[in-house]
Amino acid sequence: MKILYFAWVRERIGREAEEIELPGDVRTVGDLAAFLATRGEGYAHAFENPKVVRAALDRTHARPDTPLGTAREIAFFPPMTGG
Amino acid sequence: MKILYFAWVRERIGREAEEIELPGDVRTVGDLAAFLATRGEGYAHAFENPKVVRAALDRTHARPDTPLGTAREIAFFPPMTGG
Amino acid sequence: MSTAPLFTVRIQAEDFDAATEAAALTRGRTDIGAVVTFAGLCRADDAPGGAPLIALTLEHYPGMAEEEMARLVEEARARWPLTGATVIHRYGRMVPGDNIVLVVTASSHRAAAFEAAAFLMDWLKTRAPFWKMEEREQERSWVAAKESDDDAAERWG
Amino acid sequence: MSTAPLFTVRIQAEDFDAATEAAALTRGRTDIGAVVTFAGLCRADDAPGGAPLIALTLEHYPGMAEEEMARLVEEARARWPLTGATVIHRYGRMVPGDNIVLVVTASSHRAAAFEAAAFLMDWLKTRAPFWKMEEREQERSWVAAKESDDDAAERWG
Repeated sequence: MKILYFAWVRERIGREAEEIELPGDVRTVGDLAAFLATRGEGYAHAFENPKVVRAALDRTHARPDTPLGTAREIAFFPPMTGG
Repeated sequence: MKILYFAWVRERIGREAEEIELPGDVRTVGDLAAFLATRGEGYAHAFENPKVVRAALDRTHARPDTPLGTAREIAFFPPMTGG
Repeated sequence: MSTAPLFTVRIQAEDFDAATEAAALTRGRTDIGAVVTFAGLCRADDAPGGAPLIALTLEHYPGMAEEEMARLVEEARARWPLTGATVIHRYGRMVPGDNIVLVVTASSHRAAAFEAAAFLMDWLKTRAPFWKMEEREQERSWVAAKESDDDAAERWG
Repeated sequence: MSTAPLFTVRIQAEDFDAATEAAALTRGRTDIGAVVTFAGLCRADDAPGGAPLIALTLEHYPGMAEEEMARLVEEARARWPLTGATVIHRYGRMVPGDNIVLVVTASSHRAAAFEAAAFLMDWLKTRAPFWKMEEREQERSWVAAKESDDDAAERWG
């Protein structure tokens, strides 16, 4: 699955995007965030407060309990501050 | 006192402005409207429904019970439809 | 950097340029976060089913209109933290598509700019001494005031 | 006379011209009574007492931002009778006084144009994938989302 990071999530993880093979027990957006948090210090820092990290699945806002299903792209980012 | 008329009040009365010496018992905006209504057919038509005729005293919105006081100019007109 | 507040009301026969007016409120400033511009235009289709509108003629009370518009702007300044506002109302004959009225508000924050602009328009409609006369095929008539305009003005208390 | 509805969203690094965008929504039409334009600008004084802002850098999610903005416009069209709307959001580095975001709405009636523009701005703030990074003297930081923006977005239900 293609994973994208933006703003301080991107900065803490130290990359903009990556392709990851997901373990079978990662079924939801929240599962994936928890899995990523175990991948190293930067990841742990990015996801230290999972409530403030938002996600979009195939470019649509998603919630922690949204199933990943057959989505091809997921993005993690802080609350939006545009406008 | 200088009296101005606008929109259909002006058209019904047939003039834009006039100077009138007021009888002593004309003390309020409403008194003046009632007095004007007696001055002829056009006036009677203009003031046939006094509730829909608005007034401004010295260029400030006034109500029927507003005293004329020492005002020098009064205007009568329909509800406003600008903007 | 100028930070003087800029408040202007104008009544004129000629057209206005919304962009020029909005630019005048922000030029050289760095304390403005939001500019809201409202332009009111003459429409052809005001009476569905009726004859199309040929023109509107706007009559006004020259002595009072500017004073009343200035009072509306003062009221808006008392209610919202504005860095500037411009209100322009045209008079004379306008055909469909022509500009009639312009309100521009500037503030550091968007809610103030939006609310002040809506407030100014609602109050202009019910308090500024202007009257619209419609010309249609074989017909001319004064536009009646709308209850919905009174309701809109009253929501501001 | 064209009466096709005109709806546009755009994400761009370059500046926009609010007047050009507003004119595009009304050109050749006689069915539009109200045009509301909102311009959001970069401010120097965002943190009173703190160091003045030198610049904002807007990061966005290129694949999603345009799609999400199009969804917001669709939602606005479903709620209000609009004849057109344009939403432009810039990305990249902006200094105080620069334009960041533009919303233009056109409708036959003013309430629809005002409400749709306010709605689009509120939803843009909380739903469009953009993030602001601040540069101040000896400091750079990501702007935190504001609860007041969430509240503003939530009032639309």
